[in-house]
Amino acid sequence: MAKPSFSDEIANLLYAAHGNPIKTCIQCGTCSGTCPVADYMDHTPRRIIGMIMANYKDEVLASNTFWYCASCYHCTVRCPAQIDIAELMYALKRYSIWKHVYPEELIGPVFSETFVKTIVRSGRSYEPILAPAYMFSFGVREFLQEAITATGLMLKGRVPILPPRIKRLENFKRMISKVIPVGEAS
Amino acid sequence: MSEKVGVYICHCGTNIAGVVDVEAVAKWAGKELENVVISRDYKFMCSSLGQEMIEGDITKEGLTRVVVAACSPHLHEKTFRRACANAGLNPYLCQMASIREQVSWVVEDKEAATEKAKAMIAAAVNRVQLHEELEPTVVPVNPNTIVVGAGIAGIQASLELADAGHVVYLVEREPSIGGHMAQFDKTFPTLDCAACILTPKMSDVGAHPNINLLSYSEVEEISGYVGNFTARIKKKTRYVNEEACTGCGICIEKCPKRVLDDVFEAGLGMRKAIYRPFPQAVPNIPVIDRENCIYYKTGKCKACQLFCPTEAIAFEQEDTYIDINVGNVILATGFDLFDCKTIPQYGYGRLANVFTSLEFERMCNATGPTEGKIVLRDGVTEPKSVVIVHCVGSRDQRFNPYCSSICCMAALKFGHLVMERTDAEVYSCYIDMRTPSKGYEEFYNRLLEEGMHFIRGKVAEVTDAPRFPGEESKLIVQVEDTLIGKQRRIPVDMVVLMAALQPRYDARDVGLKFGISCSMEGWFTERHPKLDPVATMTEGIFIAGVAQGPKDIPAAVGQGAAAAARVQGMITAGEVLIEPIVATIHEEKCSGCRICNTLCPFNAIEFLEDKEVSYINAALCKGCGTCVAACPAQAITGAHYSNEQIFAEIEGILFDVTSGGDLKALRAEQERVPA
Amino acid sequence: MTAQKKLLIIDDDPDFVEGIKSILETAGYEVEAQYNPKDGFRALETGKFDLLLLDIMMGRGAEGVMIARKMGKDRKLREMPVLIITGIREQIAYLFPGQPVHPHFVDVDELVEKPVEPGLLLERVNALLQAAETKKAKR
Amino acid sequence: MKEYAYFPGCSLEKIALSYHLSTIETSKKVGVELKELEDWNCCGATAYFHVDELLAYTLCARNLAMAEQENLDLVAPCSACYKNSYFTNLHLKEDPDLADHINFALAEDNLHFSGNIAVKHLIEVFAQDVGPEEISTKVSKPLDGLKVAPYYGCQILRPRKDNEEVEQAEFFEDLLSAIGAEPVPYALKLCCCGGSLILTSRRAALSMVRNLLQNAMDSGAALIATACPLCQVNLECYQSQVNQEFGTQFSMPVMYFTQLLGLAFGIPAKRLGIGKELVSATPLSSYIK
Repeated sequence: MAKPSFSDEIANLLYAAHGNPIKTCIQCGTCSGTCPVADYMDHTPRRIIGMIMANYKDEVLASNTFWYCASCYHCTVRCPAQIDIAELMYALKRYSIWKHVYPEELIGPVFSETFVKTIVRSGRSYEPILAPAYMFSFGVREFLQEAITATGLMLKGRVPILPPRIKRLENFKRMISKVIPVGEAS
Repeated sequence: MSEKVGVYICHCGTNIAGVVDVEAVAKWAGKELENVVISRDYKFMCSSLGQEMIEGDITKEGLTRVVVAACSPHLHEKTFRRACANAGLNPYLCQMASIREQVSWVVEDKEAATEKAKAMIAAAVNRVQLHEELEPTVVPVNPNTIVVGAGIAGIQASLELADAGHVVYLVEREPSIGGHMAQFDKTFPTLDCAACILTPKMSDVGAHPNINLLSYSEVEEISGYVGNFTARIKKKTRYVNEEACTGCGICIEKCPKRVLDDVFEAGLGMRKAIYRPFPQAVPNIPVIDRENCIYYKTGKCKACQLFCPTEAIAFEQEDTYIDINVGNVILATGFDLFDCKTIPQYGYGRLANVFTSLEFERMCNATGPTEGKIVLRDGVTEPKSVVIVHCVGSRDQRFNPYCSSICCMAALKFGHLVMERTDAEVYSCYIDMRTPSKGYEEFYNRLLEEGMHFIRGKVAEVTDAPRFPGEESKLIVQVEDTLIGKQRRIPVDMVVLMAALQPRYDARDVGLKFGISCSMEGWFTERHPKLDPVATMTEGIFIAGVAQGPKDIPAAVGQGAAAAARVQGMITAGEVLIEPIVATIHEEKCSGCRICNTLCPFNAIEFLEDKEVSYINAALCKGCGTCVAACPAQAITGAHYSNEQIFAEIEGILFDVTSGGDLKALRAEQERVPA
Repeated sequence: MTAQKKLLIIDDDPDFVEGIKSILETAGYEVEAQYNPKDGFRALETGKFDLLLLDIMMGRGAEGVMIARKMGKDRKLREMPVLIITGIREQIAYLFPGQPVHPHFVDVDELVEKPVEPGLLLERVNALLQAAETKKAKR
Repeated sequence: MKEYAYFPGCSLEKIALSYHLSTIETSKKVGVELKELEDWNCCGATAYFHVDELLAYTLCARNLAMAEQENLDLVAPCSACYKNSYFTNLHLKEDPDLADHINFALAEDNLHFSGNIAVKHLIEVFAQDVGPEEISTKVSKPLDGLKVAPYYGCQILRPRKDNEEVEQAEFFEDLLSAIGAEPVPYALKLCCCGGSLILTSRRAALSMVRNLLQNAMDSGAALIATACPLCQVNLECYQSQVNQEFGTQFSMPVMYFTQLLGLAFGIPAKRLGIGKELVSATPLSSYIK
């Protein structure tokens, strides 16, 4: 078997895991025309697909495109080649987290990690997107004015948060360790 | 005496040889298969050199059977049968093994493919030895032809045949002939006016002594076979006496009921309840739209009848049926337009100034609802900017995967017309600009020079929700300009959607009626995509125009003429050979139970009252085998598909090629088992 | 002389696979590689291998664990030795305050962490193959 | 009485408490009993899938398995919870290997997924299972003349679940009409609010919120109705920041559809959590007694 191209590597991370769903892209740009965040991405989603196909691995991983994806799936339902572009963005996020390659200034990856860590430990998140919880702890006004700083603080663990816990937490933790072999907390 | 079998294995370039080890297979067949006296492989067996090789072997080596392992018999069975016949061998003593479509194109593993090819060849060799010499039946060809659909393709076909002196029945569903072309304004790339080039042909059809025009009619039923079809035509009532009507049009003028015309005017214009689709209609006889006629609703009015100078209005008229006999059929039934409402994000039907391509054609047409003025839905305001959206419903796996082929050029034409008649800026949003025909790329260049704006990107949505200054009360077209990699919002006054061409909604039913097949999408399937584009797998049924697949006017005309030429060939030959692969009933075994009579899908079986047995009309029989399987007395044999032949083939294909392949031992083994 | 041993690698990282493949091939093993869990398991079912080198984080997540479990339930595959080579502690370090749990789902397995040093790799592969042989011989 | 397993999701405990309260109040009125899952856990929102999809499936499957024990369809009021639970249910049903693996983990909590219940969004329960006709019979104080922008957001409809219309849905409008309110044509009703980006890509999210507010205002709406806590928080709580960032003057109330339903049913505003808004619900004052 030939060494997989970058696009095969990404395809291997997708749910389908056989065949390569992005190969049928005709670069029509429907996804990028649809995307509500396209203006903020350094490359449009269509272009990212083109770059993956052309094996521009470093450039793709250096881009912020998939971290800006809001998972609204509008591209997915409109794609004339029926490529699940939003899932592709998830695969890219996964790839970049697993390999620790992402632009430093991005909050997204660190945020994801923090979020997952919280849930694995407590079973519930502070709030769907953490921010509201912060609002409750510290007052809405302050939070709204200092959102960025506050987030930074929280991510650095300097903000004490007491998330709600589920009841059967021990079972829950054992359950998690069956799916992902995490080690015992030191 | 045992047969002498020749086996010929085709490389098909690398098509087969790239996967199957053809040389090894050839050697194996020569060595292991019983009665194979010659086994060869060759680059292109279908080439004249390949055929000559087979012919030479038959003459020199005295081959009595031939097996060709190559492509599907669909493609070249005739070729190799002819080669056999040339060398004096009955053509039905030749058998093909499809080691391309069934092996090399579908099996990736080379070893497995080679083994499968061997099995297929073993099957063919086994079977061919049981083949019998067959002789085709000769039947005369009725020189009359029926052409279904009177768009430009059907018109062309009819005129070609009629001009050559043959009688044509031209059947058209609508009240007038002309098809979609009659709705168009200009035609690309020359910008001739469609009416100027079409209407002379339409009146030629109307006046031609050899053409029987059956407008407002449909083929209800068709039976028979090549050379001898019988069609039942339903002439829908117009409620107007065709003989009496002079086409003066007073009835239309006097009719008080105005109706939205969503057929010819694509919903942009009105017509009366008694109407003809357009002034140059052929025939020039109006038709009453019963759904909307005041008389049929209330029992009162009759304005048309009152004013008709020739008393041609016939409210009591009913549908009539006529039966015609023809030798050949040409189907030119055209297309439907994709329903743009299927893609709600383009706003058609919701946002007033989003138009379909057909609406826009009518708008551009000098005789259309706006007399050629390009205006917004309000009927007066000229747009200052227009976006033309390509690929609406085409090249989209959710709707139609194919390219509709004409939209790029039509969009360029629209761009030209807009710029010619208004001061508007015109944008084309395309995925790929497709201009592959004579003068087309030049036309694209012309539009570039004329200043049409081109954005490479499929439009994501059309909205009326402004976001930035300058977007208020505009339609905003959101699209990625893929050449710069930026999302753009283009505020415009008008949007034109280039809707996909689709098979007629009833194309599959029509196909079934005439015994031809349709592609996945519903286009009529041609006999060969490259080498036989207007014939079908059913002898005597030909196809032309968009019904076969999306195409522009020149291509449709070309196909119409080609289909006519094929029919003329049949007429000139005067008779056709009917495949001898038919079923026959052995009178002495037939008990006269008549089970087969009703089962035959082709009505080929009749019951002979005097002899009290059933009888199969060989000309009608298609050799499908239904009766063979159904006969409780096993009195029916299918020529070329006898039980012995089929079992021999199965035995061959089950034979284990990996074990070294000892057919003789296998057969000996079987002979020991009492049947 | 013993027959050449055939190894299967299931790992989604092409560069890593290239590296260990060449090490193993130089050492005289025949090596096949699959890059996603689905194709990987199919190869296990259809091919004949003496040892599996298995990654953990693949596909949608820790699908290596899923493969190991499926092997453990399969009578034929249960006895195949498995060397788990994982970078899981690196990949999702924030979930790993401690050592990764060793998922013992098959008879003979062992876990090493990426990056793997060539000497260690060959030593472990050899040891596992021998352990499997011994186990078979006892039966 | 229709009964469902109710999975409120993390947000309804606090920030979207008014959604929770109004859901409980209104559902009772229309003969729907919501039985809260006894020990539910987070669905994973969007962040899970970045890291490990199997983990995400495990968590969703735990909730599904608990609902299965009750033999009740699962209802989520949050669009993200709904989408994640829906697709976990689907993927596990389609892939027995995956289901087997996840069940191996669920066994640690004495649970088992077998895929015999359906997953619904709360608005589907009201709009489809109960239906606008039934709802209109419960209305005692119709919200006549109240112009409302129905905001669907993204994950209620996308990705496509069965074969439903994802570009031109109308059920939210029908629901609003049933309580006498007037749904305005809201062009951006299916546009994303940028919810999951508000912390990670703030500028992008704020501009998305701005577009939605602008379009609602342009279409003449007095308020926006939503069926997702994330949308609500984004559209409401970040309005002042949008105003700061873009120099706009938005003061557009954003209410849960259940709150509007509740008012029309004559339930006291306080019990529907009205009064906790950051953007005061003034347009509603004439409908509140």
